[in-house]
Parts: sequence; C-alpha cells; structure tokens
Amino acid sequence: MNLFSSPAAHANEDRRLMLLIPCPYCGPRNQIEFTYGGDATVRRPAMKECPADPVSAWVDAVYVRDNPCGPHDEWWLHGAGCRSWFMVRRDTRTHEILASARIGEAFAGEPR
Amino acid sequence: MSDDGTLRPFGAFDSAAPGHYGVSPGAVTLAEIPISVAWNVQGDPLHPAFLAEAKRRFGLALPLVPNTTARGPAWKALWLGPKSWLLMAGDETVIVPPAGFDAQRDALNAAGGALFDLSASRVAFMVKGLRAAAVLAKNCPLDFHPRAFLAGNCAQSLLGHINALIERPDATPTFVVMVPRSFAQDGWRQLCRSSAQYGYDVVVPVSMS
Amino acid sequence: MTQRFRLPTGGIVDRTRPLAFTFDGVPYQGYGGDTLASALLANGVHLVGRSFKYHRPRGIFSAGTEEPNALVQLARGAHTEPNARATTLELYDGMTASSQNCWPSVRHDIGAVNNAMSRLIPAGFYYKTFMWPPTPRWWLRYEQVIRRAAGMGRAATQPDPDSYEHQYAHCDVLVIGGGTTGLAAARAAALAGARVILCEQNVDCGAAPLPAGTKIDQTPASEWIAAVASELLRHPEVTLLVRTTAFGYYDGSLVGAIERVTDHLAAPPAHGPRERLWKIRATAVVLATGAIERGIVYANNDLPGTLLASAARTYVERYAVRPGDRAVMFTNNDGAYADALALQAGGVDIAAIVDARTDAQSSGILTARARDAGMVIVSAATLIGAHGNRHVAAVDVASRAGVPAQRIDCDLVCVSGGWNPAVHLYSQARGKLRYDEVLASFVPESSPLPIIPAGAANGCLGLSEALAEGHAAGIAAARQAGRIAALLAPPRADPLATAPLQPLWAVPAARKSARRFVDLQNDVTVNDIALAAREGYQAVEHLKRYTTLGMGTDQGKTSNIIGLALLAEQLGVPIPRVGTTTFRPPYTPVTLGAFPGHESGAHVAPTRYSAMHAWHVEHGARFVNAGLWKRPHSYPRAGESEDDAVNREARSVRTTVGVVDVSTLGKIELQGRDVAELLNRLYINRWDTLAIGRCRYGVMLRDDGMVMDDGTTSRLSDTHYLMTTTTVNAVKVMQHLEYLLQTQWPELDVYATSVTEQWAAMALSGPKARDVLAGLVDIELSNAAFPFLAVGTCNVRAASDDPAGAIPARLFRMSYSGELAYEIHVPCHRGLAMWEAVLAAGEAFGIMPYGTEAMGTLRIEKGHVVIGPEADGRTTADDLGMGKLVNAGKWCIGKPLLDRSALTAADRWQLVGLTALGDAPIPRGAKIVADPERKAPNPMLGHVTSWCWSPNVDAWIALALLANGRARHGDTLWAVSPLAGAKVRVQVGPPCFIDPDGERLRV
Amino acid sequence: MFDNADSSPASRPPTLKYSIFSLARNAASHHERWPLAWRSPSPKKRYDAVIIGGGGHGLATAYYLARNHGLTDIAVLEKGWLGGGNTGRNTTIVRSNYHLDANARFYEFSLKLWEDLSQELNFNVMYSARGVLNLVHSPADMDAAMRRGNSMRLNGIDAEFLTRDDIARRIPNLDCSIGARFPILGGLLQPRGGTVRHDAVAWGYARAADARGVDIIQQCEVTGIRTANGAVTGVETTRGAIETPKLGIAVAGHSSHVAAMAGLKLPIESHVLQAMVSEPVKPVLDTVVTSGAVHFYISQSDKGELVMGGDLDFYNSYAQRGNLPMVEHVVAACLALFPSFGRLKLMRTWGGIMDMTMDGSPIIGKLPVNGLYMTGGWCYGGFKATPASGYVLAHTIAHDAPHALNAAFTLERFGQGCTLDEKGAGPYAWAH
Repeated sequence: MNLFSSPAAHANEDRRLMLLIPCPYCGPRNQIEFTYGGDATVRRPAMKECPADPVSAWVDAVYVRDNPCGPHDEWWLHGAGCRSWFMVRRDTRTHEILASARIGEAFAGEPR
Repeated sequence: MSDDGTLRPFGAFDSAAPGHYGVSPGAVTLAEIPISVAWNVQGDPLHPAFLAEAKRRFGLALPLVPNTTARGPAWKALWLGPKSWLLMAGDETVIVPPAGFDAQRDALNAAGGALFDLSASRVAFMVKGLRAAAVLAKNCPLDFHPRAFLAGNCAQSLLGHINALIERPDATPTFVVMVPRSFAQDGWRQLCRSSAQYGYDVVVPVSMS
Repeated sequence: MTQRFRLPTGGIVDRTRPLAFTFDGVPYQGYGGDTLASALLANGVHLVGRSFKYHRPRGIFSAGTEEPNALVQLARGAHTEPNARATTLELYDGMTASSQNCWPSVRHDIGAVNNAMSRLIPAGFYYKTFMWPPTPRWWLRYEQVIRRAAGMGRAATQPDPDSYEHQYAHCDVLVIGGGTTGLAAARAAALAGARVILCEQNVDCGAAPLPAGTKIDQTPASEWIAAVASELLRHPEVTLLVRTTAFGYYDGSLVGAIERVTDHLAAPPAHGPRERLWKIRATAVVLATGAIERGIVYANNDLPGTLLASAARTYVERYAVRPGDRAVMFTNNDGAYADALALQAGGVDIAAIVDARTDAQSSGILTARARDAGMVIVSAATLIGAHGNRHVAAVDVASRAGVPAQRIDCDLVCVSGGWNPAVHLYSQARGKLRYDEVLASFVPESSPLPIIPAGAANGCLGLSEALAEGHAAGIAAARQAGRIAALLAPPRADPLATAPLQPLWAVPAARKSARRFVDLQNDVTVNDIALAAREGYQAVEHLKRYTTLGMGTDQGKTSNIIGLALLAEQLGVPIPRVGTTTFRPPYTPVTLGAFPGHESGAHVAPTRYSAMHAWHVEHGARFVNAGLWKRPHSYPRAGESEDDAVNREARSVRTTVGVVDVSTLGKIELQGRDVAELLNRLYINRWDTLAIGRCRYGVMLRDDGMVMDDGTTSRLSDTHYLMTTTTVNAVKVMQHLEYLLQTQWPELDVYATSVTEQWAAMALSGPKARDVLAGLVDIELSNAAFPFLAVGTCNVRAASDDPAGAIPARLFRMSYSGELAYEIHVPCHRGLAMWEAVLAAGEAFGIMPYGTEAMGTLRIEKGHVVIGPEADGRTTADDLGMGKLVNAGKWCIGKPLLDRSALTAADRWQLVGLTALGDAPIPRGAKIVADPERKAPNPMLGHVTSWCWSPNVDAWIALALLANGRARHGDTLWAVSPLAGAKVRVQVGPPCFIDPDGERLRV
Repeated sequence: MFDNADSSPASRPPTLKYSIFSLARNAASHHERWPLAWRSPSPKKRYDAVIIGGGGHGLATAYYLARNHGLTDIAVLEKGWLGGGNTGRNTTIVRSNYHLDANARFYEFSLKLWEDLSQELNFNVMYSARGVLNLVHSPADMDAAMRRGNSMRLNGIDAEFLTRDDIARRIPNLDCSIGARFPILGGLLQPRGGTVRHDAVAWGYARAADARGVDIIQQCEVTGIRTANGAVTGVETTRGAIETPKLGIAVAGHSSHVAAMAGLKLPIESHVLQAMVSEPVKPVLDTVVTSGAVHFYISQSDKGELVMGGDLDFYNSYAQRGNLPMVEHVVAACLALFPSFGRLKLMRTWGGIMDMTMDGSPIIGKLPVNGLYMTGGWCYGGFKATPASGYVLAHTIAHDAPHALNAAFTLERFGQGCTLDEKGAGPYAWAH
C-alpha cells in the first residue's frame, strides 16, 4: 500500500513548470531547495559482485556519461526540505521537467 | 538529552531586546520561543510495529501526510520527511531525564526505528501579526497564503541562505520559524530587517503551547 | 526659469506642486507628475546628451523605457546613478541631473572631433587597425584612450547607501502590463476567482494615449480605466503593483519584476528598501506589454527635436508640454494622424504630415479628421533629410517621383514607422515569433509555456479588439489555474476604421556621406549595416556584434527591427529569412543592488557561531573563517603578536594543558542494526569489531579512490553510533550517506541525522588534562577505567550559580594533539557553561585556550593530515601513509579504482616530514626542487602542504608531498618560493616529529 | 615546442591587408570596396581533413593545419554561424595561472600565441594584458595561491603576489576592509593575463584560414559520422555527404552529442554557465579580478560594460538559458567585493553550454576511431585555450600523434588514473 499521494499527480500538475521541482513528497518547490545529484541511469557495480574487469566497470560508472541532449533521468535531493533523494526526468534542451518519481517507483505512466 | 526546561538563549544581541523597532506602529510581533524537548523520530511507516511503538511512547499517531503536524496530550509531532518526524514537548513542564531518553531510544531501535535528541539544535522564533506572511515571503519561497499554508501545517524550506522549519500552529496569522542554532543570529536579523518597514515589537520569550 | 512650453491646462501634472531641479547645473522648475524628460521639455530643453561613438548632439526621442538618447547622470556622491533614463525618471524636488559622455559641456564637446573623423571609423574599424607597433603594450595604450572615450555615465566611488529586498509571490494569474488590455485581463481573471498579480511599469494604469473621445462600455476611457483600477485595488485576491517592471521570464514560470519603491521621493522613508525584486510564481501569465513605436531612418534623423510621434503626443496629453511650436509629422501609418490632432489641440502648429503612402493607401478615419482640421498632408512623399545645428530647424520633403525636394521650416519632427509588439518576455518563455506582413513586425506565434499574449503585445492595435483579447486571455489564464469564470461580457469600445501601414525603413540618401542612424545610442548607420553585409557579417548575430546594433542600454527596442529589415534588403531576402535576434533578460536594465537583496555586503553568506563565541570575543580571540563558521585563530595577549600567541598556546598543550573549541566538527548520529556494515562500506578500515564504549579513527574515499574525509566514530550503544566529520565536509558527508542509504543500499537498517547543531564540543589536551577533568566529572578517569579511545557519558559540575545544575556530557578519550586528551560534548545551550567550568577547574594547572593555529602546529608536529592541504583531492590513503589501514579483507567505496596503474606508480607524491636546516623559515606554499638555481622550467619534486615553527621541536618543520617520498627519508632538498624570493634547505624524514610511538596519549 | 614548420618564411598574407592606410583608402570610397572577410563556398565532395565546429577552436585548427602543416584542402563545418557557440558567449578572460604542470605549460603556450595573434592574423583581437588577479580570502587560500604562483614561476610563467595594501592601491573600489565577510588577505597576479575580444578571434581565424584556402561552410550541420573497419571515412551533413580520412571535432558544449555519432561515450557532462554585463560606464576597473571564495570573476570591456561570471547552474543542460538564482549569486558576490557598483544596472545575461569533464581538464587528441580527433571538455577554460588548442590539434591531426603539449590530455587518462584534477574536486562534472 502507498500511504502517500501518488507521484503521478505531481508530474502532471507541474508539466510546464520546469525548474519548479516536484518533490514526490512535498510537491512543487523552488529549485533553490534542492541539490542536484547527477545522472540516475548510471549503474554502480553491486558491492559484492566482482565483474571480470572491476576497474573498467567502475571507470564507466564513475566517469562515463550518456549526457543526452533531451530527456535525462537524474537524481535530486530535497536538501532544504524532506531530505529525500528522488528521480526527475528533465529535458536538457528546455529544462522542462517531465516527471518525478520516488526511489523504487517508476515514472508516471510507466510500468514498474 | 533534555535535562531542563529553561530557555536556551541563542546569543542575545541588541535588536533581540524587548521593545519597538522600525516604523510605527508595530504590525508584526517577534519573539523567541523556548524549545524544551525536540526529538527526531525516524522509522518506516510501512512497519506497523514502529508506528505502534511510537504511538505508545508519545501518545499520538505520527502524521503521515507530508508537511502536517499532530498533537497528543504531551507531545506534538511535525512531519519532516517520509521516515522522519520532530517530536516536541507541547508542554514545557515535561521533564525527561537523560536515562529516559536512552530507554525511549532503545525501545524504538528495538521496534526498527530510531530516536535522536535534537533539543538544542534549533532556535524557534514567533512571527505574529497581519504582516507575518509578507515578512516571511521576503526571503522564503513558500506560499504563505491562508489557502496554501493551512493551520496545523509545517514545511521545511529556506530563509535566505539558511534552512528553516516553519509551522503554522493555528488559524491566526502566526508562524513559528525554527532555524539551526549556529545560524540563529542570521535568521533573527532577516526577520527584523523584513519587519522593519512595517514596524515590529520584540517581546520576551513566549511559549506556543 | 519659467516653463515656456507648459500648457495652461490638462495632463496629469499637479500645477499646485512645483518642483525645483537642476540639469547641468542650471536650475529649472517642473511639476508633480513630471518625468525629468517632460520637465526639461517644458523648459525647452531638448539637447540632453552626446552619442556613444560620434558624440553627436542628441535629444529626447521617446517617452518611455525604449529611450536611446536621454540618459543622464543622476544625483551626486554615493547616490549617483549613471545612465538614468530621463523619460522614466519621476521628478522630485531637488533632483540634480547632468548630461553624459561630453566634455566640457553638452553644447561644446571636444569628443565631437569623432564626428569629423567619422569617415575613418566605420563599424568594426578597430578590428582593422591599432596593430602597429606590433606589441601588446601598444594595444594597451590605444585601449586606454578608447576606454576613456567609451563608456557612458560614471559609477559611484562610494558604497551604495541604499537597501534592497526580495519578495516571493505566488498567484494563479500574473498580468504583465496595466494598459486597457491588462486591466481587462486582470478584471476577468479576478472575477473568475483567481489570485491575480498585475504589474504596471508606470506610476498609474492605462497610461498609453487613446484617440480623443474614446469610450469604453459607454463611459469615457479614462473613467473606465480609473474604475477598473480601483476595483482591482480593493479586491482581496488581487495585488496591483505600479512602478514595477517585469524584466525576465525564467524557468519554472518564474517572472522577475523590479519595483521602484522610493526613487520618486525627495526624502525616502527610513526602513524602506529603495527597490524590491519580486519573484513571482504564476500558474499562467498574461502578456499585455503593449507595443513600442519605431521611427523611419533618414539623413540627420538624430537631430534634437526629433521624437517618436506617439511620444510627442504623450508629452502634450499626459504632461501638458509642447515639445515644439511647429511640427512636421513623418509617417507610414494612421497612428501619426491621431498624434497630429493631439499636438494641434495642444497648440502645436502642424506644418505638414508627410505620409509615405498614397492618398488611396491612407484612407482611414483619422486621416479624414486631420484633413478636416486643416492640416497639410503630403502623401506618397518622404522626408529625405533634416537640417539644424544642435536642433532641427527644417526638413527636406520629396515625393517619391524624385521631383525637387521642398524645404519646410520646423522645430519638431514627429516620426512614426509603425509598431513593434513588446514580445521580449514571450521570447524568453521560449515563445516562437512570426513576421507579420501587415504590421511589418514580429508577433507571438506559439509558446509551450502558459503565457498568453494579448492586445498590442499580440499585434492587435485596435482598442476594441485588444479589450476583447485581454478579457479572453484573463479567463483562459484563470482556467489554466482551474478557476472557471462566470459568464461576463468583455468591455466594449467602438472600432476605429484604420488604413494599413506601408512598410518603410530608411529613406534613400541624397548624398553618400549622409548620416542615417538606425541605432541612435550606438551610432549605427545604414552604411554600417551595408558594410557588415558586404564583408560577410550576414548572420543577424554577426551584424549585431560587428556593428553593435541593439547592444546599448535600450537593447535596440526602437532599432533592431529596422536593422534586420535593412540587412534583408542588402542580402535580397525576405525579412523572416534573416530572422530575429534572441531576447535575453532583463527587458530593461535592473539595479545590481536589487539582486542580493538582504544578502548584501557582510551578509553575502550567513555566519555560524559556536555556543562559546561570545567568550572567545571577550577574551581577545582573533577569528578565522572555517566554512561559514568563525573560529578562534589564537588568543593574543596584550602586546603579544599572533605568532607568539600561537607558540605559547602550542607549548602549553605539550607542557601543561590547553582547551580548544571544536564545536564546528561535523557530527552525524547513526542508529540501526546495520550501522557497522555501513561503516565497513564507507571507510577503508574495519568497524564490525568496534566495541560499545569505544571509538576509532576512519578514512573515507571518493568513488575514484582519493581520500574524501576523515574522522572518528564512536559506538554509544549496541545500535547507536556517533560519526564525526571535518568542519568543511560536514554537509557533503551527510548528503553522501543519505544518497547511499536511500538510493544504493535501501536494504541497510540504518537511520542517520546530523547533530552538529546539538552538541558543543571542546578538546582538553595536555599532560594535566586528566587532573583538570577529574575534579569536574562524576566518573573514574584512570587508564584502567577510561583508557585511550574510550567513550562514555558523565555529568559535569557546572558553576555553583548555574540554575540548570550539572551538565550532562559525552566524554571521549581521543587525541589530535598527540597528548593525553579528552573531547567533551555537551548540549549546545550548555556549551558556554561547560567551557567556563573547564577553564575554572584548569586555572590551578595553568590551562589556556588555544586556537586553530596552535591546533595546526600540534598536528603538524604529529604528522596528522588535514583534508585540504595534505588530502588535496589528488591523494590516496597510501600516498598519505595510511595504506595499511586499507583493509584487504573487505570492499569499500573507492577501493576498486585504486587498482589503476597510475595510482600505484613509484613516483607517487607521498607524505613526508621536512625539517629546515638553519633558522630561515620554510616559505609559504613552497615547492620542493633538487636545484634551486636551475632555470625554468625547473622540475618540481613535490610541495610543502603545511608548515610551522615548532616551539616543541624548536625548528621550522613542514609536512610535504614528495615524489617517491618514503624512499627519500634522509635526503636534503630545497624548499623554494620564487614569489617570496626565498629558498631553504630541508631534510626529508618521516611525517612525525614528536613521540612517534604515541606514548604520551596513552599515559 | 614549436613545429619546425614555424621556421619557414612568413606565410602568404591574407588578401587586402588591414591597416590604418587601407582604412583611410576605403574611407575615400565610402567603404564600398571592402572585400568579404571570408568566402561562403558550397561543400565539396571530399576534403583531406574536415573540422566539425566553426568556433574559435575549429577555425584555429583549420588555420594551423594550413599554416604549419601545409594542409589546405580542408573544410570547417558550422551548423549555425561562426563563433556562435561559446566563442561568442564567454567572459573573454585569458590567463595561464595553473598549478599542474600539464595545464600550466599548455595554457602558457596559448598565452604566448595570444600575444602575437593580432599580427599573425592581421586582425586586431585586442589582446589586453591588463593582468588577472586571484583574490585570497583565507590563510588556506593563501597557501594554495602561493603554491600555485610558485609552480607558475618554476614553469617560467609570470606571477606576483600582491598584499592587501598593494591591491587596495591598485583597485580602489574593491572592499579591502578586514571586516568584510570574506576579507581580502592578498592576491595572486598574473600580469600577462587579461582579456581578448572574443568575436574577433573567430572572425580573425576565419579570415586568415580562408585566405589560405580553407573552405568555411556555415549553416551546415553534421548529422552523422561515417566509419569503415574502425576508421573514419566521412560525414553526413544537412548539405550532403562529405568524404574525408581525417575528422576533427571542435564542438565544446556538444562533444558528447557528436562523439556519439561515432559510437563513442565521453567522460563529459554538458552544463550551462551564465555570464552577464552591466550598462557601460566610464573606466572603473583596469584589472581582471577573480575570487575563488565567492566563485566570481569580473572585468570591464572596452565599451565600458562590467562583464561578470560565476558558477554553473549545476544541472545538465543544453539550453543556452540560465536561471535567476545564479544571477543573484553572481551579483551578490560582485557587490560584496565592489560595494560601489550597487547602483549600476544589469543590462544583459546569457548562458553558454560547457563541456564539463570529470576532472576539470580538457580532452585533446586521438579518439579510439582511426582518423577521428577531438578538442573539447573545456569546462570553463575553453576561450583562453583557443590558439593552443587549434595548434596542437592541428599537429595531432597532421602527424596522427599528439604534440608534447597535449600528450597528457588523453581520453584514456581516466581509466589509467592519471586525471588532471586542478582543484582536486573529484569525479563530479559540475564540481570543477
């Protein structure tokens, strides 16, 4: 069960509002309350896993980026608010925020 | 480790002294509010055991709706985050000896939660009066419109460059602004500067309970 | 001086409120309600400044923010303001203003030689010359001259005495522009129940002139405007802001607006800000910013006495000022006819209306009215040039057929080349623009954002249509915010039949040397644009940058479109193909002081104070910034230098006992079943072996394997830990923890919170530390009971007169100084009591407080690294001699990347200790070289990271990072500072100078 | 350090030399006889080398390929207009005050090229050696500044340390009071640092390259990179396909985007950096002043505008627009240092897209596809590097091997652990 309001609600109501960032818990808040956390699609090798070439696996995770010109899934921390890390899908060409999602949840309109 | 209910001065300086400041007449009242006990409860609301333990300990159901508060006979709970609340002694006469804290902490740890003592971490200011919302809106990006910031709501945001936890205890135009202790002077300065054009009165510390 | 050109009646000026002011030292009089420009014109003053490049005489050209010429230096001293726009400056009693960019006076200006040389200095001339003699020095000399000639007003030399503030605001509908369109929009939105903010840049709403006798909803327009304005003013959910200019549309539908609060007052009230920066978050924006008139370019179109037609009329109708006695109108559209009628009504003799259109083309009602009023209309004709010395005296008019020009005497030329919708904010809101052939201008097409253009800003110039658009926009905007409007009829006005405009940008010149100005402020001529096109600067941005078209303070509001059209003409392509330039914020220049608001000067960043700060101040501490904190650097005594104080403090810790405020250290409490596992993953060393009541030092790495932070972690209970971080990294480490716990390792049962603000902390160090503490605490401190690295709680005896009684404390036996030492943490509000209790108890032992500097000396003597100097973000744990700590048995963050080849190379810079041979101090920021005499480039073997005079070793010592340093112990090298002209021989050794086996801290 | 090509006699000057005399001659003819500064040819089917990006770096690369290596069958492809990217959006500062050897030597070479560039190109780029001053606000700053200054001097680069009094004398309107929030304790001055007229750099290189036969093609966007068995064969553009064995990428801001056309991923994020200017005023600041403590830099343009910049907006972006909070931050920093500028007005703000690498240093050299080369990852530092960047990339393309000065700026350094982290800020693109 989900005790909180759905993140989808935030995603829709703020479609246009770009850097009015929709915290999945607190709702839309001013950009200055947040801290950017970078590309959320980067996959850090799991701690226990020992890939064939751990160094290059970590080099990819730590240094290499898709850096897309368009929708970008990224981490944000509501640092001056509820201190939740969450994911935002933002268009890097326009700064338009397309959706936000809690950890472990899919973006609005996407299957889990 | 709250051992006493005495006022925790944030470091008095001139404009904190009771009196009238800015243009007359005063449309805003500022005061420090003593915090006697402020504990940070953390835990996963998806775990009934934790919620139950918290309820048993503090006599209230932790508010699960973001940015809302709940009151019990002795305690008030402010929502801080999806797994975090600030419990404040709504009544200054509550004396909790150190041992008391450890016992509460152990009990909550046992229930899969956590309890941290933050009683001395924040300094609270009251901003009261018809211009209270305007004063806060000068340096805080939140919407203080009565339809947007309801009585019984709380929110964390920024006051200028510093973090602030803001609560609206009731329907009157009154807000409680809590800032980190080491930033208290800057927080107070901002409130005074923002109030000056309306005129403001500083009164001796008052209790919000 | 009397106001010769003031009309006896009419206008908004208050004739009962005369205001005295001076311009260029000459005293004049104006009235309440005047702008500086209208007051000057009332006194017959047109010549207000000299142009940027050619220093040509320039007069008032417009009546608003688009003004390119009338920029003045306002006030004096600390209050002086350069480039103030006379056309928007509200006059106040005692205003002093002067002209700019001229010397010795605006009438006789030496700089005017540029005008004579103008043939030599066309657009971009400086790219083609000043290259000889061929050395950078010479360009610097040329540049000095150029810089002095350029620039406009003068900046103040003293700090700005005024204050500024911010105001966040939230609303459903923001209406930008309080003209008739904006009023209609705001009214409609408010009636729909929306929270509305209306901002108008003038002092009142509906300032733009309307044709005489205009009625709205059957009432005279002025009455309708007043009624709606006051209705909005009274509405509880409407905020009406005047003197407020929306200057930028930013991401998140955030509109920045600047409110001029006190500039119009002779004596501003105390406590009020000069300006207020509004940050308005609106669900939808209605853009009702109107349109800006443009001129038509012809020879000498820059002579004072030349005004935009609508501006001339504004001066007559709004300010009751005659801008001249005898006017020639030059137009290609109907607007100028209404203006002519208004001027005539104001007593200006209309010598002629020169209309580029044929009679057939100019068939509007207004034309008829002008004819009825007996005005001479010369159609199918153009104004080919103006004559006059510092003021227009006559113009030449020629019909296009090329028949000889006819000269008409006049002292006023009113030009109208059409209207440019003010689409700046629309474009900033990523709105697309479309070239409208009828208006011959760019108009809004579509925006992905909730911004709705209406009225003239949308290219809709007719009043009745604009009112309907405004009304509809208000309702649409309210609907965006979920407010549904009750049925309400839009305000109505009688439509006015007008004839379309005939595009005309520049009139061909009779002579090649004729000067036809496109951009009046930057002196860009038609020939300059031709030159740019000829040389290949054909992209709009190239044109702008090469000629500086539209780069002035007016941002080309009246000139850009003309420039574009002329470029298109040159290239032989349609105007839309050339495209328009991007509109960047701000719409009009905004006072810098408004941006910091309350966070100005000393408050540019907040300051953090420890609970003991007041004590430090009382006891003469010198402070140093540590992050946002103020920390005591040292406590010099009377007549003691800082260095002596530092040495005294450092010595006392080694010989007796000292106490230092360490409250600024980051503190994070952790609770849960998996804390030890978390610590294992965070730190290079092992944590599952840490017993309750014990603490341990740890080092954490960044993902790339470099040292990130260090500190101690204590186990307070089975499930409760306290982690400390460095002062500067406290926030970073907390974020790092939360990131890992929330996004990477949600399976871990760990809760964390920062308790930095909760605990005041102090370190008590020195051989006598135990003796001092023994008398204060209620626990046994013997080595057996409380050994090195022990952690416990206790009660500290406070001063007998302390009502709060004993102080509950956390006690840690850890040492940074290398001496027997304890760290004491108490709830912040008891910090001062604790501090005083310790000093009182220590008095008998000669205790003294020490600051960060002595703390530095002590840790250098012990070779303890600091995040920053030693761990500089490029060093690994092994570089710092802590390779042993990296636990082979377990994984931790950063460990995988330590295997990269370059991080294990033999020539890594490694931590070493240096001792100076001789008494000369090791210089600050010294580099280490083998041969100090070698010529550059002199290879660097390493550098000094921290250094000090050690009163305990009795020598200058240092920590350093040295290539392959651990293999160089015993070598002698040079520490050099070419900056200081110093070089010192140093001996390399291990990074520890005192008690290498650590016996002292275990006594 | 120079290519031996440099010892060859002075190269053919561009047609119609610019000088006070040609200016006077043309004044007589009402400036109606000036030729095009560069041609606008249509692209050929094939070139010996193609450079993507008609900014300063791309044009400089083409120029030095022609000048130093005799390659003249070259095309520069620009999707918009010359110098329309960061060349025309930066704060025009040039300096070589770096701490790490590789950076210091590279930027110093660049500064040496700046010194003669106006004559070299016969186009006045207005290199103004007015000095770049880094303010020092704390003892820790002081150590770092001294360390850096000493490195510079040992590398043969000019550097001086100024005391607070020196600075107060030199820059009277700077707040040097001890009571300041971030008191000024001193500063590190590089006298030869200064500013350059940014647009002139693109135009000057374009004109000079064109004079040597380089085809400069605007409005020509590259849409694909053609490769065959691990080597470049050409590019696809909006104006047709072009064959070439050597392809240079000089599109800082969009490097990831273009490299992806060759199937490459880079250690780069694109971020927006804002710059802004005040209204023009008479001279008030004769030195370039920068402050690390408040992340701020300022100079006064010859036109009189105060040109200011600060930090990134801190989120990935390809939109050349900034947001209000950073404008507030930059201006606040400005007024904390220069309280007397409070009544001046902000006239224009804009944003540029920075290629932020993970260590703050550029990538110049060969890419893991034969015949493919890049210069990029410039973070804040691209403009001042323009001449050297073009110079060494031209060398790398001509010899298919790096010049000594860009040997350290490889793509491989991240995997090998020899990153060039001038600030020690770590693998976070926005931290540099």
